[in-house]
Amino acid sequence: MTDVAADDLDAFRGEACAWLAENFPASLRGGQDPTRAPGPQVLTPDQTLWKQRMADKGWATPTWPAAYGGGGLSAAQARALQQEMDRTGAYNPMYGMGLMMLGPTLLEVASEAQKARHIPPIVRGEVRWCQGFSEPGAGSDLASLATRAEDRGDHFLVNGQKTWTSGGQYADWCFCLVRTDTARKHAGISFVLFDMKTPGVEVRPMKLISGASPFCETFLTDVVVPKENLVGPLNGGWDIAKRLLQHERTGISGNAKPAAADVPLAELAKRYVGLDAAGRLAEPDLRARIAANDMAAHAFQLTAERVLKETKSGSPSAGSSILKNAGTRMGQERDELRLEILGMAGIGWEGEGFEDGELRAVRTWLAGKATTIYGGSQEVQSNIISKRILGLPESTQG
Amino acid sequence: MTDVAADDLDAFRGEACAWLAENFPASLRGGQDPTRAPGPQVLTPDQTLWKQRMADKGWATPTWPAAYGGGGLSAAQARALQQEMDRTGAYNPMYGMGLMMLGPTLLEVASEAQKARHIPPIVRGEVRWCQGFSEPGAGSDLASLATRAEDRGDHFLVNGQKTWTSGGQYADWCFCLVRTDTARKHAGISFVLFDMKTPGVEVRPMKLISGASPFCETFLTDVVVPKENLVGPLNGGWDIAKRLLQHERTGISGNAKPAAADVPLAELAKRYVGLDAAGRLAEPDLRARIAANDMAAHAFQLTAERVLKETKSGSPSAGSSILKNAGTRMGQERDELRLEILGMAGIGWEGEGFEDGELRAVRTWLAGKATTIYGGSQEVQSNIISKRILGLPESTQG
Amino acid sequence: MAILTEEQAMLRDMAKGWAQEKNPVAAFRRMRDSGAPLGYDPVAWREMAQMGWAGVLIPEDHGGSDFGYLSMGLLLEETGRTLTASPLLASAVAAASTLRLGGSDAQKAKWLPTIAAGETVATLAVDEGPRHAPGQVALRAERAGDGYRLFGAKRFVLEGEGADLLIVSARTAGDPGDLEGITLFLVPGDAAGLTRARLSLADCRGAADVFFDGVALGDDAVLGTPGEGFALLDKALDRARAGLAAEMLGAASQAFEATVDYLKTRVQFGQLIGSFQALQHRAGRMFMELELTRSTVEATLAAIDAGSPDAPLLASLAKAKAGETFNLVSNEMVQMHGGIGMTDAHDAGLYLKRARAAEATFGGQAFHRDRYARLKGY
Amino acid sequence: MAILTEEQAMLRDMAKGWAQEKNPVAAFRRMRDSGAPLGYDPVAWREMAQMGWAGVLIPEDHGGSDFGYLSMGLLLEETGRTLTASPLLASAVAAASTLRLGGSDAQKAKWLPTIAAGETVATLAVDEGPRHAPGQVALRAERAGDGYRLFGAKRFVLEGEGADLLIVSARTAGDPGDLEGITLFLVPGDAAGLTRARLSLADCRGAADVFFDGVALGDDAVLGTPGEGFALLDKALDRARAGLAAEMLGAASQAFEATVDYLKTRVQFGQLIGSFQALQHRAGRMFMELELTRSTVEATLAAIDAGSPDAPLLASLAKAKAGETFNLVSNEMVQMHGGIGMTDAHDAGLYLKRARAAEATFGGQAFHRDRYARLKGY
Repeated sequence: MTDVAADDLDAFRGEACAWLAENFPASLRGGQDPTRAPGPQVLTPDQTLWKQRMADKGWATPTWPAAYGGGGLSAAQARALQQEMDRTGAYNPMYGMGLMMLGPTLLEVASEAQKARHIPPIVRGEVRWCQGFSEPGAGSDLASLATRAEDRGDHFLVNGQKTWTSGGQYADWCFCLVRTDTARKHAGISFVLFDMKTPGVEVRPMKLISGASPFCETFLTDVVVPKENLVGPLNGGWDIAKRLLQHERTGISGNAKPAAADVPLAELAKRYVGLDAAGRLAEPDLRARIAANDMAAHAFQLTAERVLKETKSGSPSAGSSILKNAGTRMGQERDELRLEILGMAGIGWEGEGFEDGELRAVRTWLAGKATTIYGGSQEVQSNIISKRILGLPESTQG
Repeated sequence: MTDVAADDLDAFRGEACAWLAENFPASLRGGQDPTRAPGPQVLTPDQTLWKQRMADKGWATPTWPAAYGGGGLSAAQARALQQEMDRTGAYNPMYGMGLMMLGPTLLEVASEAQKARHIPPIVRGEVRWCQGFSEPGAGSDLASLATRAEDRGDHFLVNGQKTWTSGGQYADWCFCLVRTDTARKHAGISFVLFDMKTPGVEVRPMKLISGASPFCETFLTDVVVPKENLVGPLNGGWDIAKRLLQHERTGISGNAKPAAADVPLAELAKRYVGLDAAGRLAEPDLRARIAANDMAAHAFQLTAERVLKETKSGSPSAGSSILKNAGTRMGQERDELRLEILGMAGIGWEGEGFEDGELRAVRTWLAGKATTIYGGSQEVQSNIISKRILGLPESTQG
Repeated sequence: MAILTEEQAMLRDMAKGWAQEKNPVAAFRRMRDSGAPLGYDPVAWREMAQMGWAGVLIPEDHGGSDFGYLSMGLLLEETGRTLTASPLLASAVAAASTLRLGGSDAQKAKWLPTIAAGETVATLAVDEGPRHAPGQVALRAERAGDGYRLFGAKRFVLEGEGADLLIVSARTAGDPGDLEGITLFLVPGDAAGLTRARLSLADCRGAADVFFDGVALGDDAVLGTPGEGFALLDKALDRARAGLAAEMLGAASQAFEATVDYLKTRVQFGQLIGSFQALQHRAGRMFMELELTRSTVEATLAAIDAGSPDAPLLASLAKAKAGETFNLVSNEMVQMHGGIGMTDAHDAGLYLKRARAAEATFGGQAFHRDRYARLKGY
Repeated sequence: MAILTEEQAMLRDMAKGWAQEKNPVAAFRRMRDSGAPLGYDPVAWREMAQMGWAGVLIPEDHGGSDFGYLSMGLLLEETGRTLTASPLLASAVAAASTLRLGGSDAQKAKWLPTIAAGETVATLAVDEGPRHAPGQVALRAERAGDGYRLFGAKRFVLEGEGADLLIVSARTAGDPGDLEGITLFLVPGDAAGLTRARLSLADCRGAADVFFDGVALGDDAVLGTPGEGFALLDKALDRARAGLAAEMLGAASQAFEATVDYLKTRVQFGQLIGSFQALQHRAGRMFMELELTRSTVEATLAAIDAGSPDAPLLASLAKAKAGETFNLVSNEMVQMHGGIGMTDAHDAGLYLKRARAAEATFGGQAFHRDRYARLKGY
């Protein structure tokens, strides 16, 4: 699918540059990717065009095999492509769980037929996937999974309830953990795929404290899942899930980076608090804590950069294990400081009397509380660090 | 021994007032109790006189039975006496582990002969006691006690090693836990008393990080302890130790109160940092943290007062369980802030170039690190709160 | 828990019973979901007034019971536990205290009886920006004939949407930031030239911006001495801060208890999560902070009752401590409940939002740290 | 861990081997107990110099290796691990950097070769009070004939007792606190009118107060441009701060590792204490802070090597972060070791004392928070 066969990186870079110049619509240049809203996509003609061209080129999934529509690029070429896209102001129009988590996992463990069927639509951004792992009462603890899949010859009959289904109300397909053996815990779980339009699948959005509903409860009643949709061996779902979750973790600490739209704390404070005669923020107690948070963010960012470099150079990076806790901690502190700066304007909910930025600060703060809970809670991360990295013994008593 | 038989509190108060006026040497008025140095006592003639008079009166141990030389007062009378002493500027010249911990315990559990022998010298401040509980490698965990006492008919032969013997180098007698049954853990421990001059007792002072040596290692080699010195039943020492330790805990959080000689942080900062034009400390970041520590100290003090009131009124006081952790935490923060205020002068060790107050700040900081370790470590206290007060289940795994 | 008189113990038990049984968190949730414009349930408020709660700080000859601040603190603590929204703090504490401390006999006789009966909802209109700064008064009171005309705006006025009486700090001399030259005015809610804009807050309490466009007032509307209003206002604010700290203590206590209960029932990885030592120690930390906070709140209320000169220092201590502790506990409530605590259907989010709103009201932790240090002379 | 060149990796391994095997904490303890007047072991320093460590920041034509700050950071980190006391920071980093940044060809030719050889111990004499304040210069340099005379005192000068060369900030114009009017002087340790008073510090490093009673200097003693010394000094101080942060990172890392080892071997209540989850999470927290600190230290050293304009901001970040982390880790080292950690015979107290001394040197956390905010423009 790619026109580049040679190893010559410079040549590839030139080609990528030329292709982008020709194919990336100038109207989309520079701005943030506008297509990632949680709801259904509504694209402008130029956005549609760009998505189409990237789909044809396979460069939304640059390192995936060309045989399934991917870019077929080497890691070095993919990095060069990203650099060229950054330079051009271009963005990757594809996103979501299919691209980030399921695709890489399927490429590792799925059958040829499954790959041929499911990878190309991911490459082209045509199918939205959701994840059916969590269940009510299970939380971080997937081993107590209760959704059952009964063997009915050519298909499984699935009954149970999933929760925290991210974007379930907009998803086309679901990758799901089901119990296929009740006698064993981890070793009785299988990994299946099903169409969300299958009869018996019902989703109900859950309203969160921030007022948004990014997750659903998903009820499964006599859902027929053809056996061809079992990924990997029967009762082998646990290992697949672990592999898939590794792709998830890296994403969440990225939340620690302020969105471009967010004003830095100090700028916000200059407006709400003002400067003293010496040019310092007029409230020195607040100023010291803003500086402390800026410094924490700076240290976090330097660590993320260091981990990236170390990982690329092939050395093991102990730093990666701390990114999630450090990033989410600092991000939550930042969100709380933002409210403190805003005073009463930091508890506005909606309507007149508040600026958009003020209302967004409140919602961001509330939504951010989830960052220490999902994707491996802060506590689970601490356990992992103390056991896997520091080699401390299993907890037994205290 | 007391001249007051009537219940009339006012009458007693009047009598106490008169007795103090007559007997407390005017030269000692107001100043801090000068007799509590860790080393051997060196008393002025007036201090000796006062000690003698209080010994005769029994009022150093006001509620202990008159039969053993105590004051024989009711709790209400003892409070009135304390108030009169505070008003007069008088102090209690007796102190130490005999008075605070062993005496009350002996009064509860010892034989008549033991009480008759050991209580009067405590009342008169004539015998210094030390505690032989901790052993190397045991720390907070007394159940693994290894010092053995073999039954030799009329005496025990004791061999082993004790550590953290507070004031062991100055003590006359020791109350000590020994193992009299190796087959059982807690139920194999006995509580004995021995003279520190017994052959085979050797003490070696331990130098601490603060440079002081308030504790000793105590080596016991074939030490003969007469059977009459066994307190309570054989193998019943564990319960006695627990009772005794309850008397210890209340004392330590008192360390959170700054000694009268200590300058408040804000006063110290005024000198080392100065004030700005508006009369605030010139370093606002430091100022905010000094205020936070003052507020923590204030909240602690209000809690201590509340607990006292609640306890006196007979209601159970949950607040008492938090005093040690809250007080020691705040005290350690205060000690660290003091160093921060002093800058490089806050790391002086000795000699020229430093003021006495600067050097004391460093030693106080170092010595204070022990407050979260001894008398029930911070972690043990947290376990107690979560299990006994909050009713959380035994820790099992994590 | 402070040592209570028999009267106080009865009051507390009554309040606890009413709040837990008749006005639990579910009642607050219903009020919220109904979009009640006032930010409280008028029926519940009538019940509270009928029990005499609005008159606890009002002298007997003006229809109150004069039970004092420690007693009022018990009511606020118990209703705070269930997040009960009502004008108790704004009207029966903040405004009633200001009138009692600074009002003329005529002013007291006019307003206190209906405040005690819960018929008049009164409030303080203090701040002009989003951050609490009672000395930053720009709202002008201009001399006009025998009286004054007010021009300017007050922001985030508690119960501002429904208040029948507003006690407004206005500038009769000097510039914003000067503590001299501030005068307090009693402004009826229906005064000509007064308009309001309701604010929708995360904690769903009633608040509004209030605009004064030449509101005309007679000399009898002046509360206390003209130009010297700041001292009176500061004293009244301390009473409101102490009351709010009591409410926050109650809310934090219930949030904590709900969390400990959850630790005792929720199973993960085959264990009660309350058996995990790291969570136990964090729970122990919260318990410690709650006990410390209780001491500061009770001492502040008692100091106000005793007329102690320490009351301002203590009020700042209690408000700061309560803010810190309520934030800690409500954050941990969400974290320890995990995903379920993130849902709107669970109460954790309600406590979380209330914590930050209460923190911002009448000065947050940094405001009171600064004030504490100033009062201590450094 | 930064990506190292082959040269750097060799240097690091050499330093690690030497520190752990030839100069472990026990060596520092022996030096301390011997009452070594200089605050370091001259024999060990000679070995370090022979390995070329004193010349890492000095150009090759002046006898150094010019390996750069990242390389010097590796040496400081490894020797910091074992608390090795030496003039490496004061002489080979602080003073050598100042000379290299601001010295004339003649000055460099005169001093750098012997500094690189470890024969000259040089140092910065900056502060005049116990708290780091490089702009608060009162020490006067008066014009006298063809040169200057210095009057005043410097306090807490690192290696001040033994230094052969002092770089002294003096005031040639303006008042204490002004950043203009400061001039740096090269003052030989044996200059007439210079006296010293040795200080005994808790961390047993060499430091002294230095007094200047009319010390006479020629014009050739001026380092850099007269009156504009602060900018040069600040730049040199950032290099010293970065180096000290690297040393602190090393010390904190070893303190942490020793503590984790203890958690894995110490039994209480029939369990390894490392199995207690509350301690595990606290250990995890320390690990996180160490990783964050490492990133800031390495980034700062790399920025200095690259001549990046971010170096001042990063230096403040690294010094503050290292101070915070070293305090946390050394406090936990004592606490987690329990009673044994309180004894002088255990190493925990040595790390604890070093942490506070290093914090106070060249500005603590609050100093650098303030500086960070200033550099960021708020």
